Amino acid sequence: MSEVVLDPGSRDVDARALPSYAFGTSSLMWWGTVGVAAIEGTAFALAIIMYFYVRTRVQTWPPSADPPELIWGTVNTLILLASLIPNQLAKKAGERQDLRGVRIWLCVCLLFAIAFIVVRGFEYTALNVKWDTNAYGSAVWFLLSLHTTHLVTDTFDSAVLAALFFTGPLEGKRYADVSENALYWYFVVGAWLPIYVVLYWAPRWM
Amino acid sequence: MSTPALPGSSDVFADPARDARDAPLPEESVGLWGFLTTIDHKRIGLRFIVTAFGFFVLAGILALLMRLQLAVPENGLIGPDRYNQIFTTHGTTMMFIFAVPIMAALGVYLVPLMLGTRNIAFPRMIAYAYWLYLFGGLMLYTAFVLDVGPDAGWFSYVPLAGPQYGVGKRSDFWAQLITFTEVSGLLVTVSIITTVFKLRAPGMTIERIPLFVWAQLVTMFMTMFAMPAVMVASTALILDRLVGTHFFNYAEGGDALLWQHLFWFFGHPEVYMIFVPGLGVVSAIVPVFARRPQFGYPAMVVSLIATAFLSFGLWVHHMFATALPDVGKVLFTAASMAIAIPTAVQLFCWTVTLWTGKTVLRTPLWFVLGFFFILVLGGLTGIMVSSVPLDLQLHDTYFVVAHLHYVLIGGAVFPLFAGFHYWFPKVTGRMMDEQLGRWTFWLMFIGFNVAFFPMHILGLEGMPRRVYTYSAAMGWGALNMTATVGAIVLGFGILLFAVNVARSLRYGALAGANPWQADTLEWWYSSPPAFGNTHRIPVITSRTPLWTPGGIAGEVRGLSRSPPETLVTSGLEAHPDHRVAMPTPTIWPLISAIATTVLFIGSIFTPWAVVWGSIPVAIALTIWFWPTRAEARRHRALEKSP
Amino acid sequence: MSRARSIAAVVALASSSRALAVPLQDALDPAGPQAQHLVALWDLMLAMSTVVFVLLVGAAWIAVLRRTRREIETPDLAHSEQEHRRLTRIVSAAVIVSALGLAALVIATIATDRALAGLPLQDALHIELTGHQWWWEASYDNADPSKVFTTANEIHIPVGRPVIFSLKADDVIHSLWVPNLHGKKDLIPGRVATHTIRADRPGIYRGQCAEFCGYQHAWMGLLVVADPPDQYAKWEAHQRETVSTPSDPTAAAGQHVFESGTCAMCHAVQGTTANGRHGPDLTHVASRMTLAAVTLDNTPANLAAWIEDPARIKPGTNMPGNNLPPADMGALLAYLATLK
Amino acid sequence: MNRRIALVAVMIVAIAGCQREQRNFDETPSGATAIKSLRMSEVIPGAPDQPPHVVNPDENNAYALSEGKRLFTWYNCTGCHAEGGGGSGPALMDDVWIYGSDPANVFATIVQGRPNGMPAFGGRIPEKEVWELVAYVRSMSGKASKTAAPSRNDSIQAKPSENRVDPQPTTPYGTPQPPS
Repeated sequence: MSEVVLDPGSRDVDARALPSYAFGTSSLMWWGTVGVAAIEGTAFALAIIMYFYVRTRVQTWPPSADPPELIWGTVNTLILLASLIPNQLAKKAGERQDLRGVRIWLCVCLLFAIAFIVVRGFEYTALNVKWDTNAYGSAVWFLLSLHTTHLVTDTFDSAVLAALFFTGPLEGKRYADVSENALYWYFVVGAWLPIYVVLYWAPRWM
Repeated sequence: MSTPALPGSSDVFADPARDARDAPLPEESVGLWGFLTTIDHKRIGLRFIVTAFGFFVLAGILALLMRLQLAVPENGLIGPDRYNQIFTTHGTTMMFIFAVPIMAALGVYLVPLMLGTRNIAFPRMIAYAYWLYLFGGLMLYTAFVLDVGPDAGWFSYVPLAGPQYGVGKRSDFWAQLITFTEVSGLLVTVSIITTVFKLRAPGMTIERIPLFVWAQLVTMFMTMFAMPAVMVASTALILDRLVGTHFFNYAEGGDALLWQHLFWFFGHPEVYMIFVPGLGVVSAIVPVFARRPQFGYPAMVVSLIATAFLSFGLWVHHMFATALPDVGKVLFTAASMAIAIPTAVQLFCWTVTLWTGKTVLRTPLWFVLGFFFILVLGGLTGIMVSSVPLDLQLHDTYFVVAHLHYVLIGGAVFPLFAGFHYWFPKVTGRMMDEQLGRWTFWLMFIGFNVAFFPMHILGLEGMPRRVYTYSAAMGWGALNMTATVGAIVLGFGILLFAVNVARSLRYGALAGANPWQADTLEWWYSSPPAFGNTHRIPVITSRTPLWTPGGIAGEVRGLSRSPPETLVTSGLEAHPDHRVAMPTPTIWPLISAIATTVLFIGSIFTPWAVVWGSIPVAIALTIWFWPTRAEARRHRALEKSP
Repeated sequence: MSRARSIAAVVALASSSRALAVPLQDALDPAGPQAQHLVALWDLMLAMSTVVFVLLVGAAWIAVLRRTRREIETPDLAHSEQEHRRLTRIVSAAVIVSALGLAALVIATIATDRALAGLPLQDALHIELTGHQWWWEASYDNADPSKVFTTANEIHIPVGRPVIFSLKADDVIHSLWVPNLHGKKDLIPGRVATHTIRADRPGIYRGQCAEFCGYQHAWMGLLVVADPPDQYAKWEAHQRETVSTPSDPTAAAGQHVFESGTCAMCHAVQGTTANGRHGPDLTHVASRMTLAAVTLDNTPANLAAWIEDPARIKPGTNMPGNNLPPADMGALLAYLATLK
Repeated sequence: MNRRIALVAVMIVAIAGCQREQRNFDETPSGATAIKSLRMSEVIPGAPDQPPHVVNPDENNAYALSEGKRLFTWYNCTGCHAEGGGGSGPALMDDVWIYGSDPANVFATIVQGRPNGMPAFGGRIPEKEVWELVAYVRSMSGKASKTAAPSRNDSIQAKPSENRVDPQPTTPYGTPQPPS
């Protein structure tokens, strides 16, 4: 299987004719976002595994604490699912490179994100356990805080991107950034769903 | 457009067309400001390597101190408290600050060159990763000098490193160092994976990627899924110590073994993250000195991938002595033995390549021979400790100390020194001295074996790990003295290497572009390659572009020089997709790294540092992201919508 | 035969000056069935590994050294299909042989595992071993609670009878390892592990903590003394006896120093008011061969130096220094000497 | 020139920082002067003089504080003071000090004992360990620096650990307590 030389003759490439930015899997930023999401997804998975490991150490669950109140967690999950719509519309507007559309939907996404953070504040008050009560409390607070960190950082990212779209200076590839930022929001939502089930329903079912 | 001179022929050295092609692009500033703001993957990669080698020397000195203390029984040279800090800092430095980062740094420097692109993906993030890594290492050694160094072992088992028995701030410095090196390591992984998939020269399809790049790619995927485990573990440890969580407090529902599971789930892939790049370096060197393409390329690639998957399935072999159920442990014996097969496959392929080639013996190949000898011995002792019952006798004894040094120094340091001697001409433009290289090899080879082989016997004779002294009645004195003498000889070998480097920088023979007449693309550029590596990205038609006639069948024209652009190609077939502008040099990665360092170190002393510390970090990152008007205008000038 | 093996396995560097009276701590010199199984597995692994090592490294080094060229010649890219197929067959054969060898080792491991677990346990002696920072507390269980007694750092066991340790840790992780009898087992706080051994040959077997546990991990030794059954029964009966006030006046004064000073705050002597739980039980300290977890031989001079300033001998130990006036120290030593 | 000053300043801070971590295993500070300096009454005949201020060598030393915490349980102080909340003995975590909160006062209380049941540990606990206990007892009400104070124990969580307790003012015994 010696190396076969492809068709000889000049195979020069004229890069001038190629676009200067791209959407989806051909853009570098897509790979960067998915790479970071894979890393943090592993961290979320390990935090959930830690929660169930701690479960194996005690008989009654949750140990000497009531399960977290359902109200705020469920409200937040609904807000998060609802936020998928403006997120998708922002992504589409970005891919259409529609400046007005991007501005509107990025702001709507921002409102949802801020609402989610506010409700998250109430969630913390309704956990019925403190982080230093026992290992269960530590695992619950660790899981929720890990997600909150991602939520806050992504909200800040989106806010900076939205501000950029109002003040400029703009260029073509910023629209690609909008679609990748939407991708990361999908990850934040995707990560929340298993955590929601683990935090709020696992204590009731186990 | 004349096709470039046929590689492999003698006049490839004096190629005026190539020299013009490699004239440096503008945008590269010099002096201190240039040093602090550079985004050239070669400058950052080189300082990564030099810094990691600096920490290697520091940790080596600590190792010599340990050997001096253990040279004679009941020695009073170093007390237990200081000795615990020394062996912990030695282990932590070698694993977290030397081995993993220097292998990633090799990738940062060489992968873009081997792929034929102009720069690494996300170069500013790589600059940020380097500064964070540097500040983490400095923090550890400042703590060590101030007698606040970590003292619970490089794996920092709980409860000894826990809130009750880990007194003071020592274990906090360890846990925070993990955060530094992990953030830096993970950012490098994202960058190298994106580079390998998206920035390859046109025509470099999946099966034309050099084996060194495959090894780096596999290592980065392992890093990506292994490091989060130790980040979760070290974060849980620092929370236990500072804000009173109970992850590892058995009285409140936690468990000491939770730490071991989390740590070793990362720990074992980590030693493969150190070892697999070593395999990549050997795969780069063997075909060049055998003067023939590497035999069994597909088998080698599959073996690398198999090693990566298997490495996640055998972490429990570090915990055979704990009270885990035995039936589970036997599974881990089988997995631990199975991982020897992919490495064996690569060993056979190298041997066959060397057997059927017109082999020429230079210093890099000497180190590869040392690698064969030491790694095979280390791999066989590894098979011994992977057997559950036998590990009950060998675990946590000097037998394991011997095993880990055989596979790490044999599997990573010897290939690394082979790589240093091999790529030194490309990095500096001058050859290293062959005679000094031979002496370096034999001093290191003999010193290593004299130092570490006796430890197998000490382990069998009952000497446990991490003891600051031992009783004279045990009869271990002679073997320990031998080990100390060996360690000193190994130290002289590494010192001689440093002398060789210093000497060759000024007096080394001029190397030209391809002194070894190698096959991979990094030997196509001038030595050292200019900023941006080349104007015209090559079009590849074979796995050994510089050997196969017509291997470089064309060039990519039309990429702007200011702002410098590079070509993005598709993942599998490397068809040209679009061009992207490289970022301009900027100071903000350094400032963001300083802000992050303040946040990390502050959070050791007060949890509130996380809150107020994150504000300067957010500001620095925002300014780093925010495009300047001039930059946007220049990009819009070259813009073309998809 | 095993002593010869350990010398054959190593270049004869082991200093021959090791006094025979010195307790053994050597995995290649089995004194019980468990260590015997492990040495058998070790021999198999060593033999196979040596063969594989010689073959592999020999092939690799010969491949290079047999015919090295002087100059870097032009690479030859034309390797015939036929040669490629031949090399593929060679490599595949080598891989298959390696896989078979590894499979054999896995089978040998499982066999050894089953043999270790198969130790007959009837009429076993139960000992509850608790690891403390830097000493071992052994309490011999018994159906009749009045017959339970506690000792430290020196564990006598009857030859031929299995011993089941239940392992607990009081502070950090330790690891019980007596290489002549069996492999090691960790003592983890919050968990209870079991470890079964049996000595088939009388002797003094030294062990050491094998999991890093802090400042004095290096000096956390223990002795397992395998006595013939009758000698063991005498020892056991003696351990159950409590002590009464010694008749000799200096020893009696020493008892007063012991109970009115700092000693009674941590140590216990059964039968006296001293009932401290955090230090080793000293009821029969004089009958033990060593002091401070097999660090010092049990001589009056060592005992005096240890009581005076333990931190000079074992820096970081939890026992504080006691600068007693000479008269009190003399009396105390006399009293401790009576605690046979 | 100012860079050198800054460098020296950093070194001083760093050296001071590391005092908290020193492990002096066998140093035995003398306690006799502490007891001599004590007076039970504010009223003094003749010219008033200032008793020598006694400094506890282990005041902010992390190792000594953690040893103090171990000895607090080993010597069964928890028997009467519980985990610091008090039981038959007074509480040690609050701001009320019956016999004074200075290191010398606490040292004397431990060595001499106090009426209503506090045993005299003089001669029973070596002085070095008494100083460690003094440092720990003061840290229970937040008087030790937070970076040196011990963290939680690997046992049932009875109270927030000393490194999470905010410093309490010292109100002498007998001052009317606000109705809590």
